Amino acid sequence: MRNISSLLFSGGLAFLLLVLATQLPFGHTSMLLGNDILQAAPDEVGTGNIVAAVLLAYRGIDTLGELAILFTAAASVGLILGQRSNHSAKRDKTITESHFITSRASDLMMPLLIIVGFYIIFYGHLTPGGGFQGGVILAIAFFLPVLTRPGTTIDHGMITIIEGLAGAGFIMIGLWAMLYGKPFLQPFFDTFLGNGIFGSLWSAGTLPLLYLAVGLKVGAELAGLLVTISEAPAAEVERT
Amino acid sequence: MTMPGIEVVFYTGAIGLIVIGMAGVLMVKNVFRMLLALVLLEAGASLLLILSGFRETGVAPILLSGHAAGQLMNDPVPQALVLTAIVIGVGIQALALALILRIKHRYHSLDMGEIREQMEHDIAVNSGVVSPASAQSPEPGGHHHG
Amino acid sequence: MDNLILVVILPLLAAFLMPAMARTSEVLARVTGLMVLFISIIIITSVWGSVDEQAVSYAIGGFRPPMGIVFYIDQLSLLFALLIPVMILLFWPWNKVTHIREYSLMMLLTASASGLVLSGDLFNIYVFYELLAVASYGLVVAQGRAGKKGEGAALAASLRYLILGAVGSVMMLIGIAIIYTQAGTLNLAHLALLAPEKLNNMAGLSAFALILIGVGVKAELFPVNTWVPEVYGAVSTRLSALMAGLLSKLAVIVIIRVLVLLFPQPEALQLMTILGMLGVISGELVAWRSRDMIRMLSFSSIGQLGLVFVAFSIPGDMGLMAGFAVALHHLLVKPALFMLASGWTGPLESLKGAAKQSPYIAALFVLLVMSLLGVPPLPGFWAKLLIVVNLASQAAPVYQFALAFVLIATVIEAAYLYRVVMILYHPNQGQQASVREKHKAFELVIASGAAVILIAVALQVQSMETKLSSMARQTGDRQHYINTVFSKLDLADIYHQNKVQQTDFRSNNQLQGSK
Amino acid sequence: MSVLDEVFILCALGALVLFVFHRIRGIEKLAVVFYAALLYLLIKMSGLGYGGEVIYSSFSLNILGETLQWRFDAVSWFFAIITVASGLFSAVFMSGKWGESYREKTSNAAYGTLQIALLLNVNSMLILLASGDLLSLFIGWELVSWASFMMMALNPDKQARQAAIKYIVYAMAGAMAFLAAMAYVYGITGSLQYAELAQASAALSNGQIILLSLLFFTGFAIKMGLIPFHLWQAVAYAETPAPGAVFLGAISARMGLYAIIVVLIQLIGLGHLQQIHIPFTFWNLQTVLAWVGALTTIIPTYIALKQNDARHLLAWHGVGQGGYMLLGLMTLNSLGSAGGLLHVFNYATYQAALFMTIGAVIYRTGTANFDKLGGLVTQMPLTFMVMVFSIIGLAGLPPMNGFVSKWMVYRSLLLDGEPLLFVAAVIGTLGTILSVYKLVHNTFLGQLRVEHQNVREAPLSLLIPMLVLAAIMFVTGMMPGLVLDWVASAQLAMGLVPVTYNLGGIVLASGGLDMIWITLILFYGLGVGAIIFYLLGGRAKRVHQYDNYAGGHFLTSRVRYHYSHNFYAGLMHLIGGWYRGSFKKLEQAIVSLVSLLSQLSENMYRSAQPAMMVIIVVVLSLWSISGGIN
Repeated sequence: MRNISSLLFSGGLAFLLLVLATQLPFGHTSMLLGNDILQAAPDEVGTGNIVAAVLLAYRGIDTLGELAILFTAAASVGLILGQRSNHSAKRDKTITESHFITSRASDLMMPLLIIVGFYIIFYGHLTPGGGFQGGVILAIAFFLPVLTRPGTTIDHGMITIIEGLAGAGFIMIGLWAMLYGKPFLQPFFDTFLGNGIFGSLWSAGTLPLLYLAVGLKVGAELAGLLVTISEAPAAEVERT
Repeated sequence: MTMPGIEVVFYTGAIGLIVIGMAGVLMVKNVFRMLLALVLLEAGASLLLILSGFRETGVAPILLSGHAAGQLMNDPVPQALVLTAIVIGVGIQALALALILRIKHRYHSLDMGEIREQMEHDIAVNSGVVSPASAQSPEPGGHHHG
Repeated sequence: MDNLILVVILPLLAAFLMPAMARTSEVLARVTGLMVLFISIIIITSVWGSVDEQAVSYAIGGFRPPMGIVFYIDQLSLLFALLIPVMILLFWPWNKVTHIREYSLMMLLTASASGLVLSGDLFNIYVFYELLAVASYGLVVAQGRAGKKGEGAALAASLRYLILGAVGSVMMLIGIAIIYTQAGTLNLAHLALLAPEKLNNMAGLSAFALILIGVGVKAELFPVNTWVPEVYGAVSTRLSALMAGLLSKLAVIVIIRVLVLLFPQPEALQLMTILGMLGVISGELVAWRSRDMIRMLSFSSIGQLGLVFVAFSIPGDMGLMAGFAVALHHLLVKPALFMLASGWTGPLESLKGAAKQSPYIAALFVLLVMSLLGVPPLPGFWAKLLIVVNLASQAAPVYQFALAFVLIATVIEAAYLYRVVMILYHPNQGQQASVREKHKAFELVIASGAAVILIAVALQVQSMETKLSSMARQTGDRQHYINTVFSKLDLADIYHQNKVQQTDFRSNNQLQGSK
Repeated sequence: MSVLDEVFILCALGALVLFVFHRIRGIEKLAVVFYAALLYLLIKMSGLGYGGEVIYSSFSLNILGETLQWRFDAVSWFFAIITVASGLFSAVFMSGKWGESYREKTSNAAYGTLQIALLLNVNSMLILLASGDLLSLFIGWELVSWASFMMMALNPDKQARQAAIKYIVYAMAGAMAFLAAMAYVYGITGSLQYAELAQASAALSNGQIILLSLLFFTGFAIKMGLIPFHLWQAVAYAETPAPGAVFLGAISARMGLYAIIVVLIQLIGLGHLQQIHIPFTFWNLQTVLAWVGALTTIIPTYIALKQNDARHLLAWHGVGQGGYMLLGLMTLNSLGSAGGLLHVFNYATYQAALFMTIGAVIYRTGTANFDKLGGLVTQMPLTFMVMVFSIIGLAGLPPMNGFVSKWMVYRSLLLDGEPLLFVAAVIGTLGTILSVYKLVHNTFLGQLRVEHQNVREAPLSLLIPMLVLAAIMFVTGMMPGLVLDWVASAQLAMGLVPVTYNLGGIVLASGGLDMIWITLILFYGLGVGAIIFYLLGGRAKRVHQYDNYAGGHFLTSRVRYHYSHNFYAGLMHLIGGWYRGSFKKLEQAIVSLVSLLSQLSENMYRSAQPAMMVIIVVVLSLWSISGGIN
């Protein structure tokens, strides 16, 4: 009965959304905001990647909020699972040794991943990529050993400090602008960074710094999340 | 709308994802599967959001990639929004996963109905309406599968 | 005025740094949160006088409004921006066992709540709303009843809350996608400008319905409020008080902002009326059956929020004013009641003779309950009167039904609340009187403070009315919002660009006003 | 500052002083002084009772664009003087021995609370009576409800507490009906002023008038305990401590009548009540209300007949007497409405006296249960005398004042050509006579019970107010013109033609009433009888109380016999089948309905799949949107 009504309502939703969609100007949107930004961004912000300009400059506070959400989720997961860290020691005995190939491969991959991650972060304002993508790669780089060599742990204290400082860094850069009497998070060019040349690494004012903060923060949060969940008392999860 | 373009495929896909996700959330009993359905649902919504900046002839909004001068770019705003939405989704999913792990540990079940019943009992005990003696739930750790 | 953004930024900064700080100095980390809250309160009080009839906007990053995100500061947002740190401070988890991450979550809650009321951008609101949601999921788990017996309940309630909330936020996201597809912008002022042309159609209404359902989860809107009894039953009363008192109102404020600026259609209001009145009646009916105080208060809170929605759904400034009155009244009374309930756990029958044991607390309870019911001359009466009188002056039949529902629900409310009062004043002591928990000092302080404010408002009802009506007028004035966010130059530019005839829009606005 | 301001200031001061010092002995004296002072202020305003100008208070409040104001006109003053006098009598009653014993049984604080409750009742009623617009009327209304609730909740008895809860739910329902009506008025006129409503009511459509009147009337009828809302009142009033019962019984429920006068008669207007026909029936609004009054005189009175507790019997009567007042008022002619209003005054005197006698009996014997009483006439002769006076009044027999008001109502019904209503009223009176006989017989007549042999007459502090009340009953019965002055002024303020009267009674073209003559003739007849009796030798034989027999058996003084249980067995055999408890069943049905709905909602909250709710709402609202616009 419940399934039937669920299907009925889902079908209804599908139908209504389709009806709705036919009325929307998909593919021919007015793009009021988009056009403005496309025109203004190269001069105002100076990034090659306009998505990055939107993400960090025009909607910087969104990104800050998003980092905060990630941080919140990580903190909550820490609260939920962290209380049982004594179980992780017990767990280790039950799991077999790591395999040679996987562990060596992960050793080889790690520096590469770190380099790629930082590259993507630093060139985020010029090419597709950025702090989020790079941050995820960094997280993977540090999480890989945990997967391939059971028993390895990552220092949670380190993660806490990195995520804290990276998040604080993002905000500090924003507050820095306020010190000069400018609005919060304004990407400003005329202090010690200089304006930079459009298209080069040192351009777009404080944006690369912001992306670095984002990358580190995302990396630390994700690594923390993955490690915490992997350390959870998995033995008690049903294995049938 | 004269002729349905490629966007029809896209938004049908988005709506399909939404509806499949929704049906999944409604119909499955296992909370982990419910979470997976939620992921689908969010994917559908993200797709719908990014479609709102879609232009039939548009290119990626990156200035240095050597597009022809006159080419229109896609709207960069929804792309930024979707990035945000995805990260938010990841955070929520991670939190849900952690909760599910702990609930499994605590209640020895992933069935939403059973979890609800045990939760209601626990709440009743909390508020003192039911005495703890009449506990239906097995003590934590006192019950092992396999 | 520019410093006002700090009330969002500083708590975030503190939240990020607190876990790291705790590694060096635990005490410092604990004090930081309080300091930030005090600073926030000081900042807001320092700008308090400067926002009256004329609202102010603040462009983050210094970008021109439709492109960048703006914060919009008017009487409403400033009032809530002040209430947030004050309430968080009142319900701050002082005890030593609190995990440092929980303080961090409280700070995130503060930041997101402040951002939510100040933000003038649709997607930014979504982000802050999500932050608020995630922080409250975290707090629910963390603040599961101290007795470890209830830990499982907190986990399960949190998960169920999370799933409902996540589905809700997806709905909201879909709504935002529809709006963006239609109007191509996210700035509320810009959308308000375009709304009569772009959103006054089926797609716009659907978007509103979706946003209403999404944000309604937090606002305890019927029927996405099934989490309420579960969560309030599982967490400490401190958090219940915060969630029922403050967070639900924030969600309501968001809905009202969006509704006033973006959706002028009467259907949108009527949808809200229907959901609101169903919430009122269902909440009060279940509260009538409840066997313990917390559950009773949870359902009563659902009912009261339904009343808030009914009030806000009345078209025009009077509706807004009624809504503010009920919402603020509930914000004052419900946390205080939750505080009193924390000492009165167990089945209601076990509270027999509690008044003899603690006459002052029982008297407080009676006062709060009378105001909740709307007994003159307490403030609750004026709030209810505003609703009732304005509902009756609406022509649409749905408002007449809502009126009947509200009145019937009040009778039911009186029945169960007075049953409790009679139990409290029972001449015989119940069996569990001796083992009853004692009220903590801060709980009594909060409840007494609420009672004092109630009486003060009752004495100053005329000046309160002036303040509320000025707030309502400002909130309801779309043109004012638009003019505040865009400078005159920008506005001319935008009119030109969007080929919206300025005169056309004016006439639209006048239509809006005369409705 | 007007006298009304002084009244309010005194009320506030009294409440404050009493609240601060309520635990202190001697507070009762202060309370008596307070009521006396209040009475003095009212007497200062007595110009109102003789056609004086309306007195305004200088307090006012501007809110929601409304001006709240307070004023006294002749109607308010008429009700106020009864209120304050009842308060004074109750206060005197509880100031002496009764208060001491109450203190001993409970505590100083409890006694103080009772005093506070009484004072709040008086104050809130004065605020209600002074209201000058619908909003202040509503505020006063609510205050009165909560004050009476406080009074009722004082009795720790389980039944009393249940009655109090029932009362508050009824009262809230009534208040909500009132509020709805008020909101509706606001919706139509955009104002809550009396004048605006009076002006607008001329232009209202019939449907609107019917709806408005029904809502208002429901609200007021609940307070008055009119059919079908009569179930709450009697138990709630009966179970309050004796002075509370005296006060509540005497005047509290009449606030409903006051509100009916103000709103239905003064504002909505007589013309409307008479002209508007209820659709699909051959009745107009006036007839409907009159029949509600008539039924209220009958049903609760016959319920009273079955009561086995003196307080409950009296309280049920109170409900029934309210019906007479409404019936009189709803004749809408000068004679009948004067009768209705006069009945308010008269009823207050004898109901207060009756509750006091029962209070005295309880004070001495500890019970008001008929099965445990009897034969007290030898022990408490003065109390007995007061009760006899009062029941003569209650039954509407000369020479007491009850006769005058009832005569006026009957007479006007006959003159109006309403034989059915007249018969209904007579049936009601029949029930009254039967049950007051039961009351006096079961309490005071018959053989004294063994355990009551040492019972003495009620103490002086209890007797004095009773005797004064009895005197008032007699004097106003003989000279109803004293009160008819006030009634006529009130009628004038209501917009009715005042009744023509003189000191002795009513002047009518078709035969008036002169109580002075009637009383004189009565005494003349008694005197003649006595003279004849003593001329014939005056032979009398004293019979001891136990020296009687029943059913042919001579009883000894050891076996006491008093026929009180199942008193009207024969009558009940005839009419017992009519007691079906239909209203009780209706009430239970409503409670069950609410409980069912509540269970359904709870199940919905419990078992609802959260996501299911989301999708249901989304789909339904999208559906309605697409249907609504396309």
